[in-house]
Amino acid sequence: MVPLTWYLVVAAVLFCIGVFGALARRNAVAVLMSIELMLNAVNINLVAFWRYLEPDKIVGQAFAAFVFIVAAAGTAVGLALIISVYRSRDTVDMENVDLMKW
Amino acid sequence: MTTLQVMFILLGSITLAGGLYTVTARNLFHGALGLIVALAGVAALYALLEASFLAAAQVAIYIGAIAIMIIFAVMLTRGVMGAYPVKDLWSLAVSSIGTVLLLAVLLVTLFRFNWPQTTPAAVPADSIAQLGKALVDPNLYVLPFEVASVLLVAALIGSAYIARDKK
Amino acid sequence: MLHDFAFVGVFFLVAIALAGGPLILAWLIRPAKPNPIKSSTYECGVETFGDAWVQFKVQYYVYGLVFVVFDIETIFLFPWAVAYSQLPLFAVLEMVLFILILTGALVYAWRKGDLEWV
Amino acid sequence: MNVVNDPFTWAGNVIAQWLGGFLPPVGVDVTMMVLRAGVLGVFALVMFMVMTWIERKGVARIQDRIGPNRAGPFGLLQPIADGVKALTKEDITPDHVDRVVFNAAPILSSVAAMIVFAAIPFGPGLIGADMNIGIFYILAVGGLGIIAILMAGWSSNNKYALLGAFRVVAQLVSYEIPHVLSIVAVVMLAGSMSMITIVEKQPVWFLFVLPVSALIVLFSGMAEIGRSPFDLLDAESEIIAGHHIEYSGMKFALFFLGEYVHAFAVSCIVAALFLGGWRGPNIFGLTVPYLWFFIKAILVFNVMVWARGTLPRLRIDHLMAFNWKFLVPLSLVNLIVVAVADRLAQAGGLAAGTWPWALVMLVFNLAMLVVALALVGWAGQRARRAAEPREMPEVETHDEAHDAEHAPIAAGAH
Repeated sequence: MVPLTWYLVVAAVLFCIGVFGALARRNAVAVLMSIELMLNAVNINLVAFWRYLEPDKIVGQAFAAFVFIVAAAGTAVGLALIISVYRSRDTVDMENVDLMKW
Repeated sequence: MTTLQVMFILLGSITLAGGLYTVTARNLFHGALGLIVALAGVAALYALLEASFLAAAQVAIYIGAIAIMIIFAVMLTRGVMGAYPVKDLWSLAVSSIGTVLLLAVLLVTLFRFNWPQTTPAAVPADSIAQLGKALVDPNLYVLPFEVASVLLVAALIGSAYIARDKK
Repeated sequence: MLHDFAFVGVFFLVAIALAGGPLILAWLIRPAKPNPIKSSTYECGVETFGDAWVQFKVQYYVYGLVFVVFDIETIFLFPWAVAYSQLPLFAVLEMVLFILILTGALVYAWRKGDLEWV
Repeated sequence: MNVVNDPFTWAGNVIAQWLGGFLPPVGVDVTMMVLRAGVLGVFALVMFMVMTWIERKGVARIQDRIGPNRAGPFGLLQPIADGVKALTKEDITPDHVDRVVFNAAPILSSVAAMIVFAAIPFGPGLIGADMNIGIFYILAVGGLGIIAILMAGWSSNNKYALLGAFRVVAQLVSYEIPHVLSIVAVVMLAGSMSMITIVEKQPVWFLFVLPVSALIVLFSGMAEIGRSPFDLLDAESEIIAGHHIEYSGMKFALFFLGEYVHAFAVSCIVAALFLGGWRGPNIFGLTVPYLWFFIKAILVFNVMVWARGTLPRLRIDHLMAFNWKFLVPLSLVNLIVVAVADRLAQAGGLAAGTWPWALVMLVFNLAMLVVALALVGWAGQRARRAAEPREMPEVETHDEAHDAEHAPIAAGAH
């Protein structure tokens, strides 16, 4: 049997990859993809906890399913914003989108 | 080392490699394909955890819907064959140091905690039906479940409004 | 259960081999005489102009949006459908409510003309 | 008798026993898995050839032609000749393509179609993997083909390919919704997503219990594999073959393979979900489940061929309207009606899976269908009446007539 910690390590590394992408990339779509990675890392944790700690209760699976919803809603709105910004400002570079900065 | 462990290491490294490629690829479309590989790897990890329903849902939702939307956005925002630079070296250094620090903190916490070492109980045969019942059970998730549908409708109305051509 | 998924994994690899095999075989035996005309981008024989990027309609994206909403709906419908025969009546009605709320999304998109192909 | 009733399990046992003589249990297990996967995959490839032959013969008969008749008896060897041709054809890779993605796309396209067969129940116990998510697995994996289309469209670096990919993907994802929603109704009545259980729960075929679902699954299934009359995928006359414009030789053949294998998979799904799968009367005391399944799947495929030979190609706006304004609302209503009707029938003391129960469901379904068609008729009349006094511009009406004239010719041009 695979130890629980292995899953947690993979999830932690995946989460950090996502954090790095969100911080280092300039392209808004790339940042959104990094956020998807982070959400997936969280989901791995939820499912691993469900499997190893309480397989007879359904909590972990239900939470993971709700994360799916939030991820989908977030992506939909995020991409709509990106497309809208691209159409009005002709860029998807996060550095240039500073309308709300000051 | 058992077969399961070998499988886990294989799938875990595929997932992480896909993720790493996603955030480092210069070409955004290739990055999106890396994301798909990572998502498929996560689905395989779910299957390894015997969460069969979530594994299929991961493929159907993330790869079948969200990844397609992302690729649409890549193409709509002039992503065709374009190279996208990362930020300047200074902020690159800062973000990598920050990430490594975060990872160190996470791993240290993770290994200091005393996780139960026992072999987990078997997954009940009707776990999918259980999930279905829990979602409409007033004592469990019926409220978040109905709120989720409202959230989805709100997301659709909002994003359709934002993205629509305004004449 | 794990055994079944292992089979799916094996089948995936075998399918890649079955699809890639002919490709490699064809690569070995087919002729290869490229010339600039052959390997130019095909546009019905007319000289290619501009790059492949043309302005695409946001329409495609809006269809994608409606699709995502309903695709998510289905992942919740499936476990419910599996449990359907064991559920009390009010649980069935809760799911009907869920479907009706999401139908609101369809009605909105319809009324706003997002479903028209223009 | 067992050899005839279930030759595959029998052969599997024989081979496993022989392997067990000199391999450890794990080795036997892995070898058997690879063997089963290989047999299933090769079966899919052979079915690809059979499907192309049936389709060409069928369409030819509809169009009063003979069809392939040179290679072998009845042209049976024609698919092999086609295969040899595809193998030996020069394969042109244009200069500006993204090579890795360009080559991976056809492979992914055919792989996505092939691995669906892992969960198709050819007989009791005769299934690649009887997962508890069977049908959901099929739906999820089938969606991978969409990624392949996007990869092909993007990597070709050709505006027609990209445009075609966009259009196709918009069509495919749209039709996935009614497809999945109608299958949910089946899962509801079967109480399981396992394909084996779904077939076992059909003493009365679901075709009679859920006729509306069956029709929607068939239509949307045809749309999802991009078959005529939904074949905007390769609308040669409009977007010059869409995303496979730059593909030639074996790579094009792989896309073609994906399309036909997927078509057969959809036929199998319809046969398993609605036509009682492997159920059928005994022949001379033999049950031959796999034979019944095969006959049913081929019959469904013939319906598709029939539709292709008969109907002109839909215009893309009509195609989208048909989906979003008819199929999706209908499948949502269908889901609710099925849930309510089943509860009512069970409350009336009719046990699920019996003919009286099926009759009640059938009546509800037909009533729903009649109301839906009446609504469509009413909406159509209103639209026509609204359009008449305004005098449509001359150009547009002319265009429509033009399209309608040429579509059948284009559709039969393969």
